[in-house]
Amino acid sequence: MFGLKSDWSLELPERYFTLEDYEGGVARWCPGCGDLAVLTAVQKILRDEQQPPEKTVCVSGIGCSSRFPHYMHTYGFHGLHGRALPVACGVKSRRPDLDVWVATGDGDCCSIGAGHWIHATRYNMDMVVMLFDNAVYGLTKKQTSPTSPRGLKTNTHPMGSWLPPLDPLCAMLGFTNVSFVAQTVDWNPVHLHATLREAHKHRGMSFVRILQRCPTYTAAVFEELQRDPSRLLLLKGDDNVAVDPAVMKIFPNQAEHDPSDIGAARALAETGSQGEKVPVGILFRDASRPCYEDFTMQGLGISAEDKLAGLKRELDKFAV
Amino acid sequence: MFGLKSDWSLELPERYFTLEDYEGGVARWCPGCGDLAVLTAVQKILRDEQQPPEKTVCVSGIGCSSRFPHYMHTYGFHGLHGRALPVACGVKSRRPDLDVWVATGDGDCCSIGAGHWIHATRYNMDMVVMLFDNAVYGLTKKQTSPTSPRGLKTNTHPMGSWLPPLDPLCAMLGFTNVSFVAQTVDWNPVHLHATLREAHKHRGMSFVRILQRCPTYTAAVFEELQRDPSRLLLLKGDDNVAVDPAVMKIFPNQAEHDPSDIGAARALAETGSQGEKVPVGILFRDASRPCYEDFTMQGLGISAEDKLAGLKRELDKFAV
Amino acid sequence: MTGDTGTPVAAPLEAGTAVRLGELIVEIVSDSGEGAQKAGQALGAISAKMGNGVWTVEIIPAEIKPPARSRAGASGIRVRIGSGPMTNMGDEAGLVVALNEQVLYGRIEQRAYRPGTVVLLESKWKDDQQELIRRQYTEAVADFRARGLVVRELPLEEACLGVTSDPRVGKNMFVLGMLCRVCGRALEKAKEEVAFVFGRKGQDVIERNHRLLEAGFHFAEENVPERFEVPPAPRTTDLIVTNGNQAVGLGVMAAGMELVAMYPITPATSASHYLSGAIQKVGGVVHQAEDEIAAIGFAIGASYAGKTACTITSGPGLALKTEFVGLAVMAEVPLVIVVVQRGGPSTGLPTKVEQGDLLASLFGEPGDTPKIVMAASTLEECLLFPVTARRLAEAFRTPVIVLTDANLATGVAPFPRPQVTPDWFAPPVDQSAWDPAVEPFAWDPTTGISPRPIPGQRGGEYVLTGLAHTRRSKVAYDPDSNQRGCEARSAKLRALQSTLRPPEVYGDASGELLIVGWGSTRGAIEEAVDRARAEGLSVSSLHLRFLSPLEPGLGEIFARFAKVMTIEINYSDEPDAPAVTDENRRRAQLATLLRATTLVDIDCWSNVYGQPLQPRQIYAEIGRRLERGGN
Amino acid sequence: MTGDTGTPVAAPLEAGTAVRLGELIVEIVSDSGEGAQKAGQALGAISAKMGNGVWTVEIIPAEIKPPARSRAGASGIRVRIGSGPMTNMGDEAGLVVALNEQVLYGRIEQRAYRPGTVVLLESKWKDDQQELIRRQYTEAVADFRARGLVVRELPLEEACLGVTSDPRVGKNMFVLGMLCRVCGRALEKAKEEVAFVFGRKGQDVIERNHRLLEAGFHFAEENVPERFEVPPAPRTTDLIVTNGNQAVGLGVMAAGMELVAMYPITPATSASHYLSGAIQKVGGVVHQAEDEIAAIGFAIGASYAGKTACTITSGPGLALKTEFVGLAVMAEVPLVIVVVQRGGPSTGLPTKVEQGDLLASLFGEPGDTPKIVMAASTLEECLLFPVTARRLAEAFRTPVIVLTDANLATGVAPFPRPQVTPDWFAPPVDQSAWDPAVEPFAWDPTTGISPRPIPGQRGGEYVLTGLAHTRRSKVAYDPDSNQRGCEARSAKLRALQSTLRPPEVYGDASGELLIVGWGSTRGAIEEAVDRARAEGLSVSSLHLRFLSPLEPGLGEIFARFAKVMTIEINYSDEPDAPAVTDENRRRAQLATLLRATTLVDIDCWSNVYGQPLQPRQIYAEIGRRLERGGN
Ligand SMILES: Cc1ncc(C[n+]2csc(CCOP(=O)(O)OP(=O)(O)O)c2C)c(N)n1
Ligand SMILES: Cc1ncc(C[n+]2csc(CCOP(=O)(O)OP(=O)(O)O)c2C)c(N)n1
Ligand code: SF4
Ligand code: SF4
Ligand SMILES: [Mg+2]
Ligand SMILES: [Mg+2]
Repeated sequence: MFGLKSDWSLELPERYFTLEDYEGGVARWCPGCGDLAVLTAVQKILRDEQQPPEKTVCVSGIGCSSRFPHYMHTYGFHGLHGRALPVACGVKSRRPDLDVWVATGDGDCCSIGAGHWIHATRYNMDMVVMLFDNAVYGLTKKQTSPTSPRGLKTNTHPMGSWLPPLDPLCAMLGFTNVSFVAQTVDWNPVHLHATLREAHKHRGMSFVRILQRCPTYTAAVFEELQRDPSRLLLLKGDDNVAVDPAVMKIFPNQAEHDPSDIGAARALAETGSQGEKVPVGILFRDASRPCYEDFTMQGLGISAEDKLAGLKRELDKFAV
Repeated sequence: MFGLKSDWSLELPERYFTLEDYEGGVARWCPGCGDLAVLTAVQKILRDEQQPPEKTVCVSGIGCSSRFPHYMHTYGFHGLHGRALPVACGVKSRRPDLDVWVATGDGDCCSIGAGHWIHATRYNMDMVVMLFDNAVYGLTKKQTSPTSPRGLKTNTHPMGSWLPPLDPLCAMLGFTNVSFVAQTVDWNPVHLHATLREAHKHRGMSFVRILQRCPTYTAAVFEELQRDPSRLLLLKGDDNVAVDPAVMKIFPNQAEHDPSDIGAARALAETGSQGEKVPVGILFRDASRPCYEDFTMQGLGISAEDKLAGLKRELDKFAV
Repeated sequence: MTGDTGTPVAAPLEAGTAVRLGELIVEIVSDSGEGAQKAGQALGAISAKMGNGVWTVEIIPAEIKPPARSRAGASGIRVRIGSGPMTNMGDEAGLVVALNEQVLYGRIEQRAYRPGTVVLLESKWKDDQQELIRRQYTEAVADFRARGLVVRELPLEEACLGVTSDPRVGKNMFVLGMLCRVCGRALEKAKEEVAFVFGRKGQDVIERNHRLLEAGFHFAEENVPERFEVPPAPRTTDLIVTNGNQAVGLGVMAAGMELVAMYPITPATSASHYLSGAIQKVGGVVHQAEDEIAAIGFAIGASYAGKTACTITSGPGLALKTEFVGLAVMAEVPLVIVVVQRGGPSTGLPTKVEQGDLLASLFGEPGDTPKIVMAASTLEECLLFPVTARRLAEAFRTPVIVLTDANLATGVAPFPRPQVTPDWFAPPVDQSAWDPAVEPFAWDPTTGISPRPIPGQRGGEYVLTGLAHTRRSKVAYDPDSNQRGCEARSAKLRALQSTLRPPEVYGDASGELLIVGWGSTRGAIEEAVDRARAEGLSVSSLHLRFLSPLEPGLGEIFARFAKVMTIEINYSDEPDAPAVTDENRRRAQLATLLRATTLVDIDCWSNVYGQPLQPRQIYAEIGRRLERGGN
Repeated sequence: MTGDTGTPVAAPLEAGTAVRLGELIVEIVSDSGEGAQKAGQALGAISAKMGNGVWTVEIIPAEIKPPARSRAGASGIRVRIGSGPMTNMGDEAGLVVALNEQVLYGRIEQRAYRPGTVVLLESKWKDDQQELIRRQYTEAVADFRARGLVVRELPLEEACLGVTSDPRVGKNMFVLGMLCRVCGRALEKAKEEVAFVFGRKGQDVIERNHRLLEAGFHFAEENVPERFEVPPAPRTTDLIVTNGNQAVGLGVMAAGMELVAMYPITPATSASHYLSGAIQKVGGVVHQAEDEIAAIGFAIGASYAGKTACTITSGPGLALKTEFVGLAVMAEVPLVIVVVQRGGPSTGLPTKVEQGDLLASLFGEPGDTPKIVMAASTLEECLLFPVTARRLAEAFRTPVIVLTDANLATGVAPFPRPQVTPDWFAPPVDQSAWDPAVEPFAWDPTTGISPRPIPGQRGGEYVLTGLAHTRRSKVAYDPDSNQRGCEARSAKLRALQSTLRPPEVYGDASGELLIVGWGSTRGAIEEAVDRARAEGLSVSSLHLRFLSPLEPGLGEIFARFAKVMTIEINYSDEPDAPAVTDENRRRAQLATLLRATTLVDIDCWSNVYGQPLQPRQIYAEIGRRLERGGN
């Protein structure tokens, strides 16, 4: 496939990976921070799928959540604030063999990185994008983020944030070539794990917004949601996230949802954006959308002789 | 209102403005370029509304369409590629008395400026944003733009552009706090004028995507649409763009559409994005959405004495 | 700078009379959340009110909630108390209260102490349930003593228990009480301060804290043999106490700027935090933009519309603003850009200090982009420079970069209260008619300055552009216009320079060694120079406030010294490092700039440890340089 | 550089024998869309095939479709033909075909001609229907003559009518035929070239064009008295003909880079255009990103994953990439950044030349960001430097900036065909196991170099970060790591410099005046030096290819000359401008850099007219400087 011969070596001895093989040192988030649950979920998925650590690349921007790669024992790229997606796409562009995970915050993705977010969605390269949405700038100590609820008192809006919060799901569902949009919550490890697993299975950019608790700065925002699960709406159905009945019981509100229906997905997102019936599960999935690596991989791994011949033909065109 | 006293002078003598009062020298677009029609339409609207030229500011980025301010005899800001919106918002932030028009291209707005586009929509400041969508980079001589149709042969995609085109309407309708979205075509001056007039009347960010002919680089893209008006869908209704019956007759396809229905608006945009029944008219309008200048104007024009007193109180807090 | 800086803190004495000192540096270190900062701030405030010079700086861990008892988690405060004004955080501390031994290690790594430093150490860990902790503690105490620290093991938590049921909450006030006794601060003053700080929380809280203060004071009487005294100096002017970022915020307001557009970034953000809560009182607003590019674009839009605005950022943000800075220079948009420098390059050391953005400020933009660059060297200048910068920005129709750094941003000290008058404020936007005969870029041939039409001014309609343009602001297709525009913009720096005075030399006007500095290092450099001069060394210093244009007369001043060197907090190759030669050595940023301008062989001493320079280090370097002699 | 550059083009002679010249500069100017460029390219190709040296450059108006008959709309081509290799566009043209008089004015404004230049002018405007045009034409012809131009008014369109029914389409080939006669080019060669160029369009088209060629040739025989001859020189090597951007594209492919990430920007885009159509043939791809930030981010991602990539841009794009360049330096990601410089600052003069991005390339990023910066000075170097740059980027694990400019980008000339061997290509990505004992930043203490693990390499897992980090790439909280990292990155420049040779002086190794240049001005400077030396002036020149690190030995070389000055296309204050002093003068960019490094009092001569420097201007400046003497 794509003549990968010269660049890849074969996987030699049989290896079996345990959870520890993916652990990269003690995570230094605050006690109770939702980021930790996501870390654990991803490590489990990699273990379950026996993904070699060296074939996995975690890419992030800057923020509390963007420390994610440091706590994984895989390759990682902890780059610039807002720029996780271009880097991740670049990694994938000529290395389709690598399994790419992106960790990005609500500021990182939806504020400074918003332009890349639209376009990475359009490129739809095969990777999982985890939006750690804690509705605040954590690392820089409590400034308003685009997803901060109106009235949230922050250091930049001591009288309460003024603008209506950006809804990442509504936005995603308007971006061209969107292929996978899901939402989950950090405090339900089963649903979180199952959602990320579906995201990982999907070919294309799988966008998962994770409602992530930040007990340090936005405790109130999520406490309420967590206390009152009736504010959530569990999406279910053959094509949706499957969790076991015990977990399903936690959700008083449930709805059948077919992720191939973008109109329905938008309607769900719209209602959720009003703070009611916040949907959890897969809102949209379309595996048929083009993936940009099918373009960027062209000529991957051609031999040096073929390169040389191609170059000579090209130089001939300019010969006097 | 807002104590504008110290910053504003009164309008003294009665003035009557003619079209020429808004004309800023010979426009240097290619013959047949759709930009010219937009220029004329805007000049007419200003004349009709007797808007003083010195109270009008046209802000743009870089591109053929971004030359717009140079051809107006008003204040203008021809800034950086992709950055028209932040500048325009800054102008408005403390000068609500100025009438702000933004001219931006599909590259300017939807590619390099995409992050600002999302956020300016969210700020929803009172201005008209005209997206000159010619589906190509004009000024730099024919590169693929985000809105280029698949397969368009450009200098950066000589075998045809590969990605599906970004649909600015679908995107806008997913952005938080969107308050006005319309579409029109440069080759129907009546509809163009009427749409822009509605946009100008609306308080908030009025986004108008103008399908704009670029005979030099994308002649084929628009010729077809222009030749076959049945590919368009005229939106009509009490709350929509009103044009006279002679003009309406040109559109074989028409539909009643209530711009307050965002779900319907999204459905129309979605169909249009497939290249069928491309809607023209107002897709969405909601005059009740918050405008950020109501926040940024705080304390506008307070007197020097009040400033001094405020500052003294503030210094007292730090006194030893 | 202080009356008595030559005297380092005395080694601890036997109990009895207090040791009189010219200055004393006290630290309180703990896990985060233990209230050390509140206690230290109170100590600083009390001292300032007693008439002492004070410099306070918080010790903030890089992480938000680091694990307890970790070295990297050391949190707390340093308070430097002196008889005269204090301009920097000083050398090693003389006294430290540490609530566990690990955080003390964190500070030892930062070189905060020296042999002889008195450590008042919480001793409860000795009997901790966990064996590991008990062992860590015991080993550490032995190690501390081996390092020459004077350790007093004290059961602080236990001692609090008599007064409060939850010692973790009250311990900081107990510590403050102890310090009042040990540092010779009046207990009454401390009570007043506590009453003021906790005023809103009600009488109960105040009283509990008063009891803790007293308990701490008496505990120290009985258990701590050391006692110090730092006599105050008489104060003549009204003072205010702020950190550098608050000072910047006050300066922005005092300049009458109505718009601050920013994107959060450490260590600049706290200036915006302060402004977000305050600026509406003087009729302004803080806009938190979606990114740094939008922030400067928004500010430029507001300025174009007549409201000189400012944007506040740090290195990575400055990098993103590069293109817009170029536009502001080219299209002559007044703008104040405050850059609170942090450790770099790249994301670097976000909470640490560096002076690494000088050359980027001067030369960061493609093409020729003359702009004004100033650097604040004191907290007072943090307040005053935004005011000056706004005036210069408008007078010269150009962006002005004001550099400060993490050291100033977090340092707290009293300084003279500014006597603001209404002419400090930006005047109201001119909306009178404009004479259309006056072009929008009617460059004065000598100064390059041109008056600026503001939207709303009838007859002044023009289109600003970043393209090469004529005096009429028309896009220029001819070859000459670009040259003319560049000349005009360059002339502005010349014109400004001609209004500046040569900088004053600190110390003798000639001699063996001249140290040139800029920015936050001033206090430390001058202190070191004082110390060296007191020992008869022939050294003077010079501190630059303008970096672009440079202050005039430098060449002449430099010529009067045998050696000239810069001292900076940014990178330079060590002259003695392997394979470094005079030819290939990469020098510190100001040194590079001054060499190009003056052709004087200017040496440099600099590093990027992320720490403010201590007077003692500079003093030692002066000695080394003078010894080495020659060049 | 040419065998005979001392001889300027002779003034026109009476008809009869052809004048033998060492070189001849021909221009064709017209409204855009009249095919002037095609004709000129053919003239260049014919000349190259005849063995002449050739430099061709297109004249492109700033607007896409400027109005007809407008000065700013002048479109066309300049072809410089010489006996030896041609390295630049030369001085004023000796011969010009102008299809209307207004576009000729456009070029006169650009100082393209001199008294004596022969103008073959379309005369149809004399009888135009519009009175305005008739008047414009007549007045212009008189004016041209008054300026000393030798104007031949020729009814070109009418003459074409005999051969073609649509002269606007065929006139360019008619002009080519004329020029073959006037410039002594063989008609047969022209026919071959035309047959080749129009090959795909069928025999009919070819024949029509052949008829036009012949008609033009005969028309000139009868109507143009001038005839020139530029004898060819024997050619030894295989040659290719490209412009600088195509050369960059070929270089990127010859380097084996698989990924080019770009965002369109003049004048860099055409390199990407070329690559977009070609790179897939060597197994690569061009990614057009959503903006410049994303472009460099994408390239950095690919490079992190083992595929050394490149990004191509111009000034405003470089400004946007600033933050990512800093990351690439800090985290040591190999990357090639080609910057095709244009007029600045800001949007500036997008289609015009400047060398204004030197200091931004060196110092643009906050913090210390040592990186390699090279500048191509010839078309051949445009091809070779990306190859070198990729190697250096990988060997030193750092970004490398390759500077070219609009002058090189648009210049077309033959140069030796590179003999590419497979070792020019990037090797396949190493996926063998990594020894986990080797840290991801195992900095060599002397060179700063460390081997780099690539994703997929088992045992090499690490997390790249832009924060200060340890050798293990762990976020560093201690003060030392940052200093150590900075030292290692700085050492790399030292290590590279130690492998470079001192640059060669062009001309005598010592003397009165040394001119130092960099980038595209090399050909013009060396031509001017030749001319001056031929007249006995004591002048030499030196051209720098490496700007960071600088090539070694400069101080020593400079010391051998009484005066050293740089010549650059960027801004500097004129030394004689009002109020400019030696102290306040703002100097050109290379001069600033070299003064800081060598402390030699380096003068400069530079401007920002957006035009390539002409040998004659430089020659004149040499004269002035030597006359002025002293300093
Ligand atoms: C260019 C740049 N601008 C600003 C910053 C400062 N900064 C670091 S993280 C951050 C926001 C973090 O918020 P979010 O992305 O929501 O992540 P969280 O910390 O909440 O997980 C900011 C503004 C930076 N590092 N770089
Ligand atoms: C930072 C920067 N990048 C790139 C460019 C080059 N550039 C100028 S206009 C343009 C795109 C124009 O396309 P569009 O916005 O669609 O406007 P149009 O010309 O089609 O009206 C580009 C890439 C620039 N001027 N600045
Ligand atoms: S500040 Fe919030 S998001 Fe950051 S680590 Fe702490 S809890 Fe988590
Ligand atoms: S290139 Fe296209 S968009 Fe630009 S001026 Fe010409 S027709 Fe208009
Ligand atoms: Mg967040
Ligand atoms: Mg366009």
